[in-house]
Amino acid sequence: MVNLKVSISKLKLKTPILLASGVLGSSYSTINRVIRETRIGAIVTKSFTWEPRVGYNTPIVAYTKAGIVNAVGLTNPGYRALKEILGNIVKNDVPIVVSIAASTSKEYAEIASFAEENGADAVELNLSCPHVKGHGLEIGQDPEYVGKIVHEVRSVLKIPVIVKLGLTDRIVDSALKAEKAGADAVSAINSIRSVVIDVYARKPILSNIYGGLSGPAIHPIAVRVVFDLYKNIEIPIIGIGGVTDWVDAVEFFLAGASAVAIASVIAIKGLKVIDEIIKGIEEYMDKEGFQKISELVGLAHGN
Amino acid sequence: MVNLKVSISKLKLKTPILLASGVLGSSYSTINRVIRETRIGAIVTKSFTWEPRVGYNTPIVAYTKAGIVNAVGLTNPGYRALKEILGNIVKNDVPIVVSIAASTSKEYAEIASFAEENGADAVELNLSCPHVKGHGLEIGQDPEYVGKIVHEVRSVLKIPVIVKLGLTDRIVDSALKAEKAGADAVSAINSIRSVVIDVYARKPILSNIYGGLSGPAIHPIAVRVVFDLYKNIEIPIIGIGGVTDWVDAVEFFLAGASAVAIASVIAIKGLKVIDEIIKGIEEYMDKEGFQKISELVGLAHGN
Amino acid sequence: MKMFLETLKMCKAEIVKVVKEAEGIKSLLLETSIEKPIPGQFVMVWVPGFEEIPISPSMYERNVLRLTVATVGETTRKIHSLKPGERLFIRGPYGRGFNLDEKGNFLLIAGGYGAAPIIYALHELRKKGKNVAYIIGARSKDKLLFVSEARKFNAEVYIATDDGSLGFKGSAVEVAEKLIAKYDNVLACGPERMLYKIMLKCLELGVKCQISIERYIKCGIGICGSCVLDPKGLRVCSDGPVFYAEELANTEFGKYYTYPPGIKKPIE
Amino acid sequence: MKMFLETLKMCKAEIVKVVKEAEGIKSLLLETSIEKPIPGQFVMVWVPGFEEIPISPSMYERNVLRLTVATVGETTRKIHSLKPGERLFIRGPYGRGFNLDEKGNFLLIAGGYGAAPIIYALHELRKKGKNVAYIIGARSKDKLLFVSEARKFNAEVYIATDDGSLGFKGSAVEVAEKLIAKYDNVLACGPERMLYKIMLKCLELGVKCQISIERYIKCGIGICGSCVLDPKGLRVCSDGPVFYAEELANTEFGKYYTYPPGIKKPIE
Ligand SMILES: Cc1cc2nc3c(=O)[nH]c(=O)nc-3n(C[C@H](O)[C@H](O)[C@H](O)COP(=O)(O)OP(=O)(O)OC[C@H]3O[C@@H](n4cnc5c(N)ncnc54)[C@H](O)[C@@H]3O)c2cc1C
Ligand SMILES: Cc1cc2nc3c(=O)[nH]c(=O)nc-3n(C[C@H](O)[C@H](O)[C@H](O)COP(=O)(O)OP(=O)(O)OC[C@H]3O[C@@H](n4cnc5c(N)ncnc54)[C@H](O)[C@@H]3O)c2cc1C
Ligand SMILES: Cc1cc2nc3c(=O)[nH]c(=O)nc-3n(C[C@H](O)[C@H](O)[C@H](O)COP(=O)(O)O)c2cc1C
Ligand SMILES: Cc1cc2nc3c(=O)[nH]c(=O)nc-3n(C[C@H](O)[C@H](O)[C@H](O)COP(=O)(O)O)c2cc1C
Ligand code: FES
Ligand code: FES
Repeated sequence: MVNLKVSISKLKLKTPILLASGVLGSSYSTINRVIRETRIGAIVTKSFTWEPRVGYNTPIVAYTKAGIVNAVGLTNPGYRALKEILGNIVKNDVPIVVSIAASTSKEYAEIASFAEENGADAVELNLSCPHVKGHGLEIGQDPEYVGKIVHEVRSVLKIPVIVKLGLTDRIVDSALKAEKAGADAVSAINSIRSVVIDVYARKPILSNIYGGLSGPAIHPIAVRVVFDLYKNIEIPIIGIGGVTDWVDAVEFFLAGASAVAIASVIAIKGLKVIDEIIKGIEEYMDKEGFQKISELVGLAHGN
Repeated sequence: MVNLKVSISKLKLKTPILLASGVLGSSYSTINRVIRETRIGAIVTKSFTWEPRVGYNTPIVAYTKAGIVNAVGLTNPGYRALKEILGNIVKNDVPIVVSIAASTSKEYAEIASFAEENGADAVELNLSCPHVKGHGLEIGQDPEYVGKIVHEVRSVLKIPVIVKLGLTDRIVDSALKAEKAGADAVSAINSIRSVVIDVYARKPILSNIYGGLSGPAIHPIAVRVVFDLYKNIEIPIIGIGGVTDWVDAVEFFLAGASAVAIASVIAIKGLKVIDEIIKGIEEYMDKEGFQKISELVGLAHGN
Repeated sequence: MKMFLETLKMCKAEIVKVVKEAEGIKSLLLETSIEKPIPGQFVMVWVPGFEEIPISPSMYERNVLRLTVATVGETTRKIHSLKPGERLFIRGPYGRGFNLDEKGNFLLIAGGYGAAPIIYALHELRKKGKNVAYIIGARSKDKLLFVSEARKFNAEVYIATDDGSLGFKGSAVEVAEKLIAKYDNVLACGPERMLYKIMLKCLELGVKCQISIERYIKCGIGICGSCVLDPKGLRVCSDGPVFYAEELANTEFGKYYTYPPGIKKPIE
Repeated sequence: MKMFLETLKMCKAEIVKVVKEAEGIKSLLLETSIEKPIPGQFVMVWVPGFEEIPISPSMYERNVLRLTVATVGETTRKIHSLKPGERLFIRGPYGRGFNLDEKGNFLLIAGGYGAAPIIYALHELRKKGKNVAYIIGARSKDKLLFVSEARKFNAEVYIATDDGSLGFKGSAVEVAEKLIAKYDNVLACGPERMLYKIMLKCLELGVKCQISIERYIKCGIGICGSCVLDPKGLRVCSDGPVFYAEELANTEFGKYYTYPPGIKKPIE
């Protein structure tokens, strides 16, 4: 029998698929719906910031041949709303990870504490938003700063601290610093900074000009990052980027991810894709003779 | 009447489409063929190194949903072969740009001089190969070093010096340093470091493990880079990355590229794609009322 | 090479004709290559330099799409200023439209620019040979939409004006409440207050009722979370905008409206 | 969602049977989902941990692909060691195969493992009802390939062995040179020396001649430049591997072989 359970630090997931931050994770009602309708292993909320954010004006999404470019702009009701949101999530076996995007280590720590007090099972520090100034990528590019934030959050929290990193030159260094500062897991990657221009409008489509590329386009890059991280860090890795089917998910496990999170594919295939991916992994493991996800993790590193 | 001519520094191109380095540019015979069979504006050769390089063992290419990951390994006969290769290229109106990948600024300068002596119309310094140690990306990540190499090459050369940069955190800084050191143009981007793992083989497909992602996947990232470069530098930009049709090419012009280079699309659509793209640009300009490519360049930056 | 998520692609749309339908309401006829929408589906309409907004087409015939737009704010005002030959940009169609294959006859109820998807549904229902009645309400006679168009398609037409300048003096809801029991299906679109009452009536009478509703739509493809209906977690852009009355029952619909950052405003 | 450059995708292929064809030559029957190749096209075969090499299938029937492989070096030796139930990985088919729609009868000439695409072409030509003769040459009797298979398909068979252990004592070329004039078409695959002579003869006699040739193939999709034929710049992997004699005339073919970094070695 195939066992799909995985542990990410203290989190127990019934399946290895997480809902990545940003999609269907801003209100309790959609979170409850995903829990009710799918076999999701854990849910990462939309990133919460100190103040409420309306987000950018439309257009906030743009087409590319191989992915979506989005600049939602961290729309969220501000971290104080977490009390009500977490309070309205039905009790169940799906851990809720609260994602946080802040601009100082102090904000990260305060929001994290607030999330913990209100029932979050873990926090994910978004250090990699590709299109919001002061809330993202610049932080993840600076390994020292990553270490400082993780240290500060870790020292005030009991629940696991996950660090979400984006594609930068020094992502491995940032992960190492995060690990050293006590991070319990690393998520990688976020969407990749991009621009889409319409040739007839002759303007960037997004009102914010810059957005983050997600979807199939970024998958091989994300696999590379996970592969590199696995060679260098000991803590679990959550692979994110361009998963559209079970093959992509298994590829992440083989590269070194202990679990996989998905976002954009929901826009193409709907919520049902979650169970399709899980079923595909199950069948693959069954046919190929694997009992536990952990047997797959990092397998591509051997000879 | 639409005029497709563009100038990149002293180079005069009859059309704004270049053959990017790496595809069909390692032997005189394929270069002659492209010149003979298409309306190509200029040809950038495969990158030449100091010593001959056999390249990596196969597999050297891997499938992804939205692009090709390659690790050819800079296969080339060494820069001394340029004499024979350049000597065998038919005289014509298509400038030949010799691409160089070296490991020291001295090597870059020597190979560049040799290329110039043997008839190259320009050189392109490949500072961004994503999968060959000491011949690439690490160089482009370090703006100071980029400046030093360009300075050294520029000081011994008469023909234009183009600098090819890849996706790094500080690509704009590197371009600025290159410009300051006398570079005549910047090409961006190279393929992006990636890994592809086969879920049944449970191994990375490429013998070199790491390869460079090219094709549609990277286009929106490349457009972003060109957009950023245009805001910051004055010298012409050659847009590269994921162009598969005329729309992608026009998008690059609007983002700020003075010309566009293509590589992977040749694998999908064959050589005929070059003329299809050129024809598409021509028709677009005609219908939309543009006479010269330069009218399009950077147009997406206005309001 | 087939592409990823084709409906996210921006299509240019050239204005071939502009028609003033009523005070503050214009129809634009657009030549565009998007797929034929199902009545009740919407498209995202972008005027470069302005916002991208959801609009439910009021007609589609062979590459010509009609959008009927009320001026509400900056973007809709800009759209009203566009002339034939000018362009706007469209993606879609998105979401779940009206199910026109339900059995029996149809009562169509429209308030304000809600008449847009309703008149388009009327076209398509009549093409299928279905029996259709059209109730249109407005403040006054000059604000009524698509009355002659509905007649041209041989639908029974009921008119309600607040000021009694034409037809029944009062609201479309009042007219509707008397007629609903005679029909197998109700399709409705308009102000939420009105829709809510129709929903209740249909639930009470057990008449199949499909309602096209509005929430703040930003992405249109189900991933940004701005259009969510609490507490069921329904996304108006992709689970809707057309819902059956049963789906809307026991939700925020008719009671409050959740604006993007999660701010709730009561429906007046 | 249709994907990009589908033929670049690695397909697993399970070995269902291994057949020893001759000394140093084995056929593998593989269950795989790649498209049916045209005879003369090739696939890239990867044994993880070893290299990926080009092989021209010798048969295809309903998801079963046959590869006939001669041991030459490390990868081919490894392939010979594989057992039924084991896997290898395949992508393709690639390149331009034989044009089997040419008019008239066909003379098929094979040397060594060059018999692989030739016997596959023979199958398909016979299925089209074409008149076919098969010349197979080898060092000795026990190295001959597909003799009985060719007979089963009712082809005329001519045998040549260097040591005269069966059929004509001498080379396949000698046999061929006498027969070519009687045929409308020649298809040939084998050692370059042999192919070159056949090409010259066909050009001399004006017989349509298609030759499958070898160069160092690394990417298989026309972008790495390792398989190029000077001075015409033909890529064996995508413009070939099958060429008409006219295309090969006045190229390096038959004279020298350009190995990847551009090193030329004469053809012995
Ligand atoms: C599914 C759907 C179909 C619609 N079909 C039509 C139609 O056929 N004809 C028509 O005239 N109008 C239609 N609307 C309403 C239309 O989208 C708004 O009137 C328009 O967005 C107002 O934009 P503005 O910039 O002019 O006004 P603003 O000044 O930006 O806003 C005025 C008010 O319009 C509403 N609004 C603004 N932006 C949005 C948005 N992105 N999504 C939803 N509501 C918004 C809000 O209530 C806001 O307070 C539809 C709305 C939805 C959700
Ligand atoms: C289009 C084509 C079709 C072929 N079809 C068949 C076939 O049906 N059956 C068969 O047995 N062989 C076939 N070959 C030859 C086969 O690819 C080589 O024998 C094989 O690559 C040798 O690999 P190796 O690792 O065992 O030997 P190595 O020790 O790597 O090389 C031995 C020699 O084989 C040749 N070779 C090696 N790698 C390649 C390569 N990637 N491309 C071309 N030649 C190479 C070179 O001449 C080399 O010197 C074909 C070759 C081509 C180009
Ligand atoms: C619409 C949208 C909104 C997102 N918002 C967030 C966010 O708030 N915080 C965050 O860490 N990542 C956010 N992401 C990034 C995703 O979590 C994920 O890292 C990225 O999309 C790559 O995964 P995918 O290819 O499966 O979409 C968002 C992505 C999308 C598409
Ligand atoms: C097979 C292959 C070989 C390449 N070799 C080189 C090279 O030698 N030097 C170089 O600067 N870029 C090389 N490139 C990168 C291309 O020039 C180009 O930057 C990249 O492929 C993105 O463009 P594309 O998406 O149009 O392919 C190579 C790309 C491919 C696909
Ligand atoms: S508008 Fe984005 S989810 Fe509905
Ligand atoms: S093998 Fe790469 S071009 Fe032919």
